[in-house]
Order: sequence, then structure tokens, then C-alpha cells
Amino acid sequence: TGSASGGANTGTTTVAFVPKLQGIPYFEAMNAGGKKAAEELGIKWLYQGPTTADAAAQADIVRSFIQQKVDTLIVAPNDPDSMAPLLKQAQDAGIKVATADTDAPNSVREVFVNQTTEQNHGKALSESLMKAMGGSGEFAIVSCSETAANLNAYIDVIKKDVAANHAQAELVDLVYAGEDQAKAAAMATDLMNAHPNLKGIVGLCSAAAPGVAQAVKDAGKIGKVFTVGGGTPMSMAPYLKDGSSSAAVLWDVQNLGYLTAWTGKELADGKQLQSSFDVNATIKGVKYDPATKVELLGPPLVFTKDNVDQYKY
Amino acid sequence: MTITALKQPDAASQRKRGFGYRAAKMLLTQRIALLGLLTVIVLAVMVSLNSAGALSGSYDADYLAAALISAVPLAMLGLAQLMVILSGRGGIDLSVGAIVSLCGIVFGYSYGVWDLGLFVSILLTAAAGALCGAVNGFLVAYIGFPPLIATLATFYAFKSLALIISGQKPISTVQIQEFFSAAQAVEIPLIGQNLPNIPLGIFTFLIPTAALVWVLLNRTTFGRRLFALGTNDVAAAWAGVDTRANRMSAYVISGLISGLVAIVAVAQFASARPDAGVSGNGMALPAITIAVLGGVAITGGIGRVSGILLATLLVVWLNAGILLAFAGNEGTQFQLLALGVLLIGASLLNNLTRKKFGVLH
Amino acid sequence: MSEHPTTPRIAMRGISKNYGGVRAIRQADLTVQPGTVHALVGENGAGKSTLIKILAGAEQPDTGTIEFDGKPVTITSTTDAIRLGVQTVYQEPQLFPDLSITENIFVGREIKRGVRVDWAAQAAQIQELLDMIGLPHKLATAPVGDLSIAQQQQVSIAKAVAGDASILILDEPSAILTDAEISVLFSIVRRLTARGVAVIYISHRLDELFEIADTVTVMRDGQTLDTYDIQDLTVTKIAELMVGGILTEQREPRSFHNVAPTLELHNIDLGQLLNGINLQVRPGEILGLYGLLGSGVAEIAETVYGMKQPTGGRMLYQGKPMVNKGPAAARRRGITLVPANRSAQGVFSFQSIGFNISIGDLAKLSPLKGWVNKRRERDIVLDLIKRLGVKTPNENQPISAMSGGNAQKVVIARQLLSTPKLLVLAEPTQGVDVGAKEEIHRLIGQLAASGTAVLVVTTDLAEVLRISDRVLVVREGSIAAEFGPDATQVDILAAASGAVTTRKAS
Amino acid sequence: MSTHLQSRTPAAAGTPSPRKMLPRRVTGQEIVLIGIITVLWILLGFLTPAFLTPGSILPLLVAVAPIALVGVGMTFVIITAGIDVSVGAAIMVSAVITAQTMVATGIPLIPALLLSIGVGALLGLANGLLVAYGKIHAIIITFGTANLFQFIGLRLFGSSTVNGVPGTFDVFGRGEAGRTLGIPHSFAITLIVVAIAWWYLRHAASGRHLFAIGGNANAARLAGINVKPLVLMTYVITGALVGLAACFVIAQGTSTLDQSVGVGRELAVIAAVVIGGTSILGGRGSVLGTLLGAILVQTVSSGVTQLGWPSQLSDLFVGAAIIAAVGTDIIRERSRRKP
Ligand SMILES: Nc1ncnc2c1ncn2[C@@H]1O[C@H](COP(=O)(O)OP(=O)(O)OP(=O)(O)O)[C@@H](O)[C@H]1O
Ligand SMILES: Nc1ncnc2c1ncn2[C@@H]1O[C@H](COP(=O)(O)OP(=O)(O)OP(=O)(O)O)[C@@H](O)[C@H]1O
Ligand SMILES: [Mg+2]
Ligand SMILES: [Mg+2]
Repeated sequence: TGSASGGANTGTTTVAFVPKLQGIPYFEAMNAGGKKAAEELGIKWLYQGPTTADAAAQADIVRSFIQQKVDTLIVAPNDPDSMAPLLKQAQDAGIKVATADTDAPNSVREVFVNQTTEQNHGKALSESLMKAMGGSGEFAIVSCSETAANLNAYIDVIKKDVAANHAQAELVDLVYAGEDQAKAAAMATDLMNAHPNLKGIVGLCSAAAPGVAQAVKDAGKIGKVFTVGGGTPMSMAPYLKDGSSSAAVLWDVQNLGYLTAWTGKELADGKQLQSSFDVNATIKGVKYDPATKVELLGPPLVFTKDNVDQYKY
Repeated sequence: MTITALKQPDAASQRKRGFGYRAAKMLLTQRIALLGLLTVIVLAVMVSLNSAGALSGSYDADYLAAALISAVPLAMLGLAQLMVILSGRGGIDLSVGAIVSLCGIVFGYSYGVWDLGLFVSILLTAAAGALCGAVNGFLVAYIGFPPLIATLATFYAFKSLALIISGQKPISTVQIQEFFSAAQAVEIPLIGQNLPNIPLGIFTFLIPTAALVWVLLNRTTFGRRLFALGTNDVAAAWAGVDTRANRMSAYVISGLISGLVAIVAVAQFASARPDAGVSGNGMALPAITIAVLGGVAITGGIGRVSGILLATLLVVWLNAGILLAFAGNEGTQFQLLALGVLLIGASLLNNLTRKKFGVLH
Repeated sequence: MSEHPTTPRIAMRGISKNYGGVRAIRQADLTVQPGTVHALVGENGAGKSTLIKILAGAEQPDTGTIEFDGKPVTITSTTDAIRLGVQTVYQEPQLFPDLSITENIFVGREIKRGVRVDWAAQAAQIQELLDMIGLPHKLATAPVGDLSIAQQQQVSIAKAVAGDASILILDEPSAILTDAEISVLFSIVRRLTARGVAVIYISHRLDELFEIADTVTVMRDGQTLDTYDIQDLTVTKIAELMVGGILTEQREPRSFHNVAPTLELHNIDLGQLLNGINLQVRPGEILGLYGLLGSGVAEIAETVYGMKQPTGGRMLYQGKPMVNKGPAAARRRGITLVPANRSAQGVFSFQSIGFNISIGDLAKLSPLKGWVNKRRERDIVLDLIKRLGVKTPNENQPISAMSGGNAQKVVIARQLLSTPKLLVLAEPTQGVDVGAKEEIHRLIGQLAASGTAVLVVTTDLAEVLRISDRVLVVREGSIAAEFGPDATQVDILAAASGAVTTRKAS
Repeated sequence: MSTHLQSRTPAAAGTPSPRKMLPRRVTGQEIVLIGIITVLWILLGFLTPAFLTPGSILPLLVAVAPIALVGVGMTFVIITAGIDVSVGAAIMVSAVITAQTMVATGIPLIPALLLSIGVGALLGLANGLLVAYGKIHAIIITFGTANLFQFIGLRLFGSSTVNGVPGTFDVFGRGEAGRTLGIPHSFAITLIVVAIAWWYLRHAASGRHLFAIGGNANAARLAGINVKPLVLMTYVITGALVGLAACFVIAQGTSTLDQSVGVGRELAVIAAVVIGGTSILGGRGSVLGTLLGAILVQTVSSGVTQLGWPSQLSDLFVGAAIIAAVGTDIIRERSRRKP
């Protein structure tokens, strides 16, 4: 067997990140941020994801990273529960483990690199939507995977926030379109037909957000039906500009990737995280809660037609 | 009479041919010989890449053993496909993945929520799987649905049911999380010190299932009847085989095995996910691929347990190697390429075999 | 006639063909003159079908040359052959079950206007063709899958005749046709030869050759022996040439025990197909059931065996009322059946000989129910292979590599795992060569002698007379007549085709 | 003279008119489907008043178009007793190549269409060559090529999305640009393709040969039909229609194309074909049925959403629809075969 600190790599710290799936702008942007960090911090950044958001395929990749004896292994789990035992296995092999983007709360991970809280994100979505809708009217949600924990948490926050603060607004339907833009668009069309008074649609994930906007555009209902969603800037830019989407709520994904890589290095070096710190000139005021071991990048970022062109992913 | 006169010189001439010819014939006619050779080639290539430092991690016994964890559901579902494909008349089961999802929820509730205890929960889950299989079997054997269509329909239905009864939420209570120990790697008693730890599922699920299927096919009259009706349905009926009941049984067994895989999947993922068997490309297509690669004739009546097991080993170890050989996203992409090439290559070889040597085993 | 004055229509020389290790034909020669019927005879597996498949372009030869009207040709596909005017009726009907009879007949050479099929023109031609082969007009639009096997064979013949044939190949067309249908076929053949068409005619019914053939080529072991004028031959002579030895007619006297019947049918009905069938068969007795195709004779066998459930009447088995839910139930009672269509109903093609035999009674394979004891299986199978004289190196050979006669013996062996109390044989020697036929007949005699009641259902007149103690003739779903062993072929045929309506006491 | 035949002769009495020589224009299955769809639409019209409005029906028809279009090719393939499970992955390859080319060069509509169709046909050619000349069961080949196409598609995507896809294909889209006189272009094109395919299968000699091949490939060969080129053709046609459908899919998507495009479409297409009464065993089938099958499936999933029922239910109904549709077909065939 090889030495404790690496099989293929010699000397430099290796940080591996396993996204939920490869090839979507969101995780590729995290990858870009991670690569940038690797250059600046002098570490080795490994990125490998499954072709579909599949827990089993992801597990195979995690196993191969354990085998590669990376220094830090960071995962955005498709299924938090199933990732927990694998993370334990990695830790037993002497690897520092963390999660990013999506947590595995019941696991041995040493840090969760969180973009923003579910509370904040959900609230930003509902506030953007209510602002566009003028605080009243019927709205619907097009979600993606039926089983995605974070999406389901956002839904709860939106429901509660609207009930508490916008009595005239009403959630009339909730549908699931998978990670399929065309299906999201078709379902949004059906929703607008079923509810002629529909005033707002939330496209919850990065596939649904442009899908619902496209549906509004196709139906010629720009200005009558307002959409918000969790889309990436470049995919949302055309819709933000033509008004079929009012706002895209996300965070600076490249910075999240950068922070993920940086955190990986800190873990590998055995350093203790401060409760609040700056990473570099652009990533400032990161919070860390030692009790829950959660890092927080900052408040969500709301893209509108005015700022969307600043982000190239 | 004439036939033997024609055949005997052939047998004699075969005896005279050299070792090379016989080896080639064996490789081409015996699918397991081909699979064995391919597995050895994969291992050899990977190990030499490994020693040349071309891999990003070491391709060693520990890794191979750890990779076996994904062999458990794959091979078991391959065995499920073996049963139904053998039964002939276009036998196939597209619904196995959906049954895994549905039965996983059944297990999640019975073990994780209602606390019925492991034994009862396993029985209940297996029974649920068998019931799903019985629906397929009834449609195929008694109503006369083409299997592809019956199982496509039940694929949609079971998949939908799993989401509905679970309320789209994975079941992951403490019991379920602790159940992961059932999938963990263990040391083999007595001789284990010098060997890598093997995933427990191999012993608790895969080997018993494989042994059971082997015995069923090779040592029981049910197996005989299954081969008979897969080879020639009409002749089987004339020979007094109850083709409907026996064909239905094949689907029931396929469902039963899928139910067991559901338990494996719950253990492996430490949660009962309503999309366990259908997320991504699902579990059915890889299982059918394994069956075909393992030499099961899609037309029925030909297939062996050893072929399934070897094909699984080949695919699992090849995939594990590819992940180490290609860094980044290419890794998982090249797995697709490898599977496609293997499948088409093996089928083309089959074809050559038929031309050159007649029957295939 | 070997020195024919005209150029031969077809001259095949030095043709060889191997299937893997099997040498199907070796250096075969065949010369056929225009305007003649050239019979091709030989034992099962002699290579007749393979030779004509090469001419039809369905198989490619390994060696050899083919001349057509004196000019060398290469035939690499059926399209090539069809272009030369080679039309073929294959041994197995080659039809499309979901297409209508008209489409089946015109498929591959539709009458077209542009790319479109000219349905009207085809409709006009089809009537003539149906008249010629004697099928009713209303069948023109019926899907072929709805027809009986014999009707399908007639459609195949119509299909071949409809093409502008210069050579017509008929591979055992008569095997599944009734005598009436055969005489229609012969008149068609004669009309074609009168127009100068060369006809190659393959048959195991040697007697009919004297009615239709001009010359006969005998094949043995994949080789063509010689070609003879039909005038120079007799049935015995042909049979001797085929097997390469002298055939001795041996009729073993059967002792008939007059005891309680094994099976009695009382007024059995089966929908429209059977009405009021009465029969009895006793231990040791061989009862022949003769009927033309479609007469219901096959349905009697199927009803006894439980494949079909009677809609009226009573069956008594060993004196007790019997209801057979299916073949499995029949087998448990000791009733077994050799099905008529060997390849479709009898053979598990790529499985071993052992498998093909033991499937008949799996319960015998181990004292433990549901279990298979391989050693015991081997012993049982080897014993049967020896008893029936199946020619094979070992029991693991796939049955697909065997000749028709040997495969038939394997199917019969399947029924003898435990000595049956009642054995039903449907067309036991169809498509089986003379030598094997002999052996199978002897075997049936032996079984009867050991106390088995035997019911032989056949459309082979000679066979039914030769082996039966009694013959029942079935016509239009009823027993038309009963004969003792002294009956003549003429008596039976007359009864079957409707000339005799009164029941003749035996 | 043929008295002995009488007890066995099926079909109606009397000499058929030439008209009856023609293959049936509309099959029983199609009539059943038209009935079911009509009932469903009326029912949905009552339950959710918006269902029978153009705003609801037109997007439904647009969504039907790609499935029905690929379904036409799949019907050809299945009639010859083949199957093509690679169409989902093939859509992905066609779509990504076309989208990338449009982004890079801004080519206009017709060249973009031809490119997509060409790529699709090429993929179909690969399938067809392997199936027709490799003599391997189609399901195995196309499982294999599905993996290969997916590999090619993912490599082309290069772990990224295609951003800023121009609106070249908007004429096939769900929006205003996609309609003339209220009729969606994509659906109109699909109707034309279905009509041509219907005529071809019913009247052209080579169309009839496809049924012959599916009924009995060996007999077709012996009858002098060039089986291999025809089988090859069905896969190439499927590929070309996949290429066209890929354009529709791009048009129905957003300005970003991601690698989930086409995934899992093969099952939806096969479902539409079998609901439409095409026998998976070959030899029997109709493209009109396929179109109706696709409409039925889309009606079910739209209906479920518009009724406000949980969207997970729609798969359950699709499963039930397959069983009901194919079940009635099986029972009808069986009763016809019984004299
Ligand atoms: N496709 C095949 N593959 C392997 N062997 C074959 C094949 N076809 C024929 N044979 C073998 O070739 C030999 C000649 O067969 P063929 O069918 O020509 O005989 P035949 O004279 O027509 O017999 P029959 O009277 O039974 O029809 C036989 O030994 C047969 O087993
Ligand atoms: N009543 C009839 N009497 C004689 N011939 C007819 C009659 N009806 C049709 N035909 C012939 O049958 C053939 C097929 O008819 P037709 O041209 O109407 O078919 P089609 O238009 O292609 O199909 P469809 O009947 O489905 O519209 C034609 O060649 C026509 O001449
Ligand atoms: Mg023959
Ligand atoms: Mg007309």
C-alpha cells in the first residue's frame, strides 16, 4: 500500500470534489471556481461527476477517490443518507471529508460549505416573486426531482413565507418536471391553462427556471405571468432581458467553488476555521458556525436584467 | 444411417485439428471462456497501467473488492433477466428497476417505520416483489401480452406507485441508517486476514441468489420446463408442460429477486428511495445488458448463471478501472463507450460463432 | 433418356455444400430437361432440400457450376434465381401470416402502377389462380395465418405457379396434402410441363412418382447416384437405390388380446369440428384413424390428449370416465402422443437429445419430486437411444444436427419413458425415409405387443393399412366407416372422400 | 371439388370486390383510440374548462409532434420486427451538433434542418448496418449504440451546456412564431409525414414488403425481397425523423441546451407505438395508430397536470393506458383468429 498522503500525487495537497452530476452549468461553474483556487493556492483539484444525478453512480466515483487516497474529499450528495456511510469509509481511510452545495447532516463530514441557508434562499425566491406579482394572486411551483431534499425545503419556506406575509397570494399547484427543461415548459403551459388567473410561477431548479420562462414567453403572457427561479445567469439572461423572468435567485457559484477548494486545503492542512473570515478580495465575510460545522458563503444573489451579464456561466 | 456417416469424419477431423483451433472454438462457442479471457485482459491491462503509474489510484485487490458492492444489485438483476429471457417468446423485464423502487419503500416502511423486525420485513418485501412479478407474469403468460409491452406498462405504473405511496420522500429512519452494516465490507473468516474485505451483500444476497437460480435451472424439473418452453413453446405444450404457469413463475422469480435487490439497495444507500431503481438510466437497462453480454440468447432457451456472474465482474472491474484511468468527467463518459463496444462486439462475435460452429452455449 | 436431344434447362455439376462440420451434399450433379418432371428422391438427410435450395438461391454452394439453357450462370440470391425463372415451393410453407392470400401470392413481384400496388389488377388475376388450385374466391382477402397448413401449402403452390416459371421446384408438396389436393397439383404440373416448364419434384411418396415423374435422380449421403427413366423403375427398386440395399417386406404377426378397452369415446363432439365420435381401442391393439386433412381426424387425437376439450359426449379410460384438463393430465394417466408437426410441435431444436427425451416425463428423473438426477437421466436416455436405434455419438448432441428420421425417433422416445398405456401417434413417419419408417413401424408393433393400446392418426394410406388391426375412416367430423386389416386402399380412400356413406361392419 | 375445405374456411362469404383487396384503411385499434381520446377530451373539457381551448390544445399538439415523428420511424422499424431503443440518445447527438453549429455559425433554418436530419440519418445508418448486415437482434444492437451515442453526445457537450441557442427553430416552437392560422407548424409537418408514411405502408410495394419482412423475414428473402436494404432503410428513416424531431425539441426547449435532452424519450416513443396497435412482434402496425397513441399519452399527462392531480400519477395512467390499449388489441385479434 502507498503512503498515507497520496498515491498518484506527490507532495501537493489533493482536493477532490464530486458534484451531483456533470455537464450542467451550475456544477461546471463550481468546477471553474475550484480550478481557479487550485492555481492560486497551489493545490491539486480533482473533479469527477456522474452523467446522471444518480446516487449509485456517484458512490462509484466516491469509491474511486477513496482509492486514490486524496487528501480531502468533498461531495455534493444526490442522496445525503446514502453518502453518509461512504464518507465514514473515507474518513477511516485517513481522508478529510466535507460536503458542499448539499449537506449530508447525519454524516461524519467535518465541514459543510453552504452557499446560503435554505431559509434565506426560499425567502429570496418568494420575495422576488411577490415583488413581481405585487404581493397577490395565484402562483404555482414547478420543481424538479421529487426527492431532492433542498428543493423540498425551499418549497416549505416559500409556503410559510407567503402564508405569513402575503395573505392575498395563493399557491395553487405544485408539479415535478425532473431535470428536463422541455417538460418544465410543457407543465408550466398546462398550469397556465388550468389556472387562467395564474400570476406567478417558480421554476425551482436550474432546469425548471428557464423552462417556465420559455413557457410564459411562448404563451405570449409576458407581463401577465411572472416567473422567478433558481437558474444560472447565462441560461437566464435572455429571459430576464425580455421580461419572461423577473429574477433568478442563486449565489455566486464560482465563488462557492473557490471556497470549496479553499476549505479543502484548510482541512488537509489541519487548520481550525475562524467564526468569520475573508478568503480573498472578492470572498469576504464568510461565516462559520463551529457548533453545526457549517460555512456560509453569504446571502443569495439575485440576478436581474441589470446585473446578469456580469456572470459568465 | 446417413447422418452418422456424415458426422463422424467431422468429429474425427476435429480431433486432428490443433490446439489453436480448439482454443479459438472454445472462446467463441463458450461465452464464459470469452468473458473469462476478457476479464483477465482487463485486469492485466489495468494492473500494467497501474505499475506504469498511468492510473490516478492504485488498481489493487482492495479496490477490486470494494467495487464489488455495485456488482451485487447488477448481477442479481441480471439473474432476474436471465429467468425471464430464458422463458422465451421475447421474454424481458423492463420493470425490475421500478420494482426495486417500490419494494424499497415497502421495506422502508416495514423495517424503518412500522418496526416489524428484519425477518418479517424481508419476507414482506420479497413477497411484494413476487407480487409485482406476478402482475407481469399474469399479463404475459395468461393474457398474452408481449413481455416488452407488459413490463413497459408496469415499469410506468410501479415507478409512479413508489413515488405516490412514499410521498416522494426517501425513508431514512435510524433503523434504516443502521441497516447499512448489511452492505458493509467484511473480512472473510479464517482465511480473511490476507484477503481484502468483501462487501457483505456478496455473501448475504448475491451468492445465495446465484446458487438458488443455478439449482433451479440446472437441477430442478422447473428449470427443465423453463428451458423447454423458452426453446419451443408449442413443443413444450405438446410435451405436457404447463407453459403458462411456468412462464408466469419466471416473472414471479424475477420480481422476487428485484424485491431482494430493493433490500440491498436500501442497505447500500442507507435510505429507502422511491426512485432507487429508476433514477438516471435506471437499473433495468444495465441488467439486460449484463444478461446479453453474459450470453443469454434474447430469443430464449439459452443462458447460464456463470455467464451473468462473469459479465458482471467484467463490467464492474472495467468501470472501476476506467474511473482511475480517466480523470474528470471523461471517466464516466468512457464507461458508456466501453459498455457499448462490449455489447456490440460480443454480439458480433456470437454471430461469427453461429456461422462457424453452429450452436452457441 | 439420359441422352436427351435438347439442351437441358438446368445442369448442376459438382455441387458441394457444408454446414459447419456437416457435409450436406458432396459433388452432386443434376440435369433437368425442359417440359419434364424430374423427381429427386433419397433418404432423410440425403441432401435433396439443400440441392434445390442452392438452385433457388436460398443457399450458396461451396463448389460447383450451374448452367441454365446451356449458359453458365451464378446464382447468389433468391432474386437471381427468380430472375432466371426459378420458382420454388419449399418444404416448409414460406408465407406471411398477417398478409392476405393475394398479397402473399404477389409478394416480391407486385403488379404496380409507379410505386403503387395495382390492387385492381392483382384482384383480377387472383381469381384465376384460386380457381386453378381449387380454393374458394372468398379466401382472397383472408390473412394466411387463418388458413390450415394444407391450405397454406396450396397458397405456396399458387405463389410459385403465378410467377413466370421456367423451372418449378416442389419440395415434398404432397406430404401434407390430401389425395384430392394432390390430383389438382398434378394437373397443374402437367399443364406447366406441356408449356415447357421443367419441374423438379421431391417426394417420399414413391408410388406417386409413377403418376407424375418422367425421370428420377436418386441421392444418398449427399451424393447424386444416377438418373433413371421412370419406366425402368419400380417402388421397390427406388427404395433399394435409396437405402443402398434390398428391402425385405416383413409383417410381424400381432397377437390381439380381446380384453376391456383402454379408451372408449362415446358421442364425442368438438364444436363444429367433431360430432358424435365413437371408438374403442384395447390393450395391444393398433387402431388406425384415416382421414383427409380437415376431416377432423387430427382433432380426435388432440381431444384424447387433452389439447382440446370436448363439447359433448363421454370419454372412458380404463373403464372410468375421464376429463383431460391438458396434456400433463393425460400423461399422468399414461396417455402419450407423438405430434404431427415435428419441427413445430416436437423438437426443442438447440437442446440436446437427452433433454429432448427426458422432457417427456421429468418425474422419472429423481425419486425426489421436482429434482433432476443427472446420472439417472443419462441412464434412462441412453437406454432409450439404444432401444430405438437412434444414430448418435452421444446423448449431448443437439437435436438440430440430426436427420428427420432420427429426430422423429427421439420424439417417439420421449413418449416411451414409462411404457404408455395408450400411445397416440400423429403422422408418425411424415417426411421420414424408407429405412427409418420401417424401424418406426416395427417399434409400434413391439409396443402393442407389450400391451400398449395404440392409436395411429395418419394421412398415409399405405401406412394405415400396413400397421393397423382396424381402420376407422373419419370424414367431416364423423366416423364414416370401419375396416378390418383385409381392406384395400381403394375401399378406404372411397370412404374418406365420401363415396361410401354406410358403415361397414368389420 | 374443395368440399373438404369448407369446415375450415374463415372470412366472410362471397367473392370480394377489388376494394376489399386493399389493406384496411383504419384498423380497429385506431377506432378505439379515437374513441378514447374523444371521451377523454370531452371529459377534460367538462372538468377543466380551459382544456378545450386553443391555448391548451395547441401546446399539446406541439408536444406530441416529436414523439409522433420519431414514432413513425419506430413504427416502420417495429413492423419489420425490429426495435430502436437508441432514439433518445440519437436525439441528443443531433440536437447538440445542430445547436452548436447554430451558435457558432448562425446558419439559417434550412441548412440547420438538413444538418440535423443528416446527422440523425447517419446515426440511423449505423444502427441499420449493424442490424441488417450484422444479423444481431435489434434490441441488443440499439442498446449498444444507445451507449455509444450517449458517449458521443456527452463528449460533444464537453461538460457544458450550449448557451444562447438562436431562435432559428422558433417556427417549430410553442409560441406565436410556431403557428400559421392557429395551426402549429411542427404538428402540421408531423401530420404530413404521417400521411406520407400511411400511404407508403398501405400502397407502395416496398411498404408492403416491410410487413412481409416482419411477418417472416426468411420467407421474404425467399420471395426475392431485398430484405437487408429495406431493413436498413427503416433505421435510416427513423434516424432522419430523429433529426427532424431534434429540431422540434430544440424549438420547444429554452435558449440553453443541456445534456438531459432526449434522455428517456425512447420509452415514450415505444409506448406511443404499441398503444397505437403496432405489434411488437412485427408484421402488423400503423402510423396513424402511433400518432393517436402519442396524442393519448400527452393528453393523459397534460390532463393530470391541468386537473391539479399529483404529476407522479400520470405515469400510472400511461401504464394503465398501455395495458388497456394493447389488451383490447390482443383480445380482438384472438377473437378474430377463432373461427
Ligand atoms: N442449416 C443447416 N445447418 C446444418 N446442417 C444442415 C442444415 N440444413 C441441412 N443440414 C444437414 O444437411 C443434410 C442434408 O439435409 P437436407 O435438408 O438437404 O436433406 P433432405 O434430403 O431434404 O432430407 P428430408 O427428406 O428429411 O427433407 C442433413 O444431414 C441435414 O442435417
Ligand atoms: N367498385 C369497384 N369496382 C372495381 N374496381 C374498383 C372498385 N373500387 C375500387 N376499385 C379499384 O381498386 C383499386 C383501389 O381503389 P382506389 O384507387 O380507390 O384506392 P385508393 O384511393 O388508393 O385507396 P382508398 O380506397 O383507401 O381511398 C383501384 O385500382 C380501383 O380501380
Ligand atoms: Mg428436405
Ligand atoms: Mg380512394
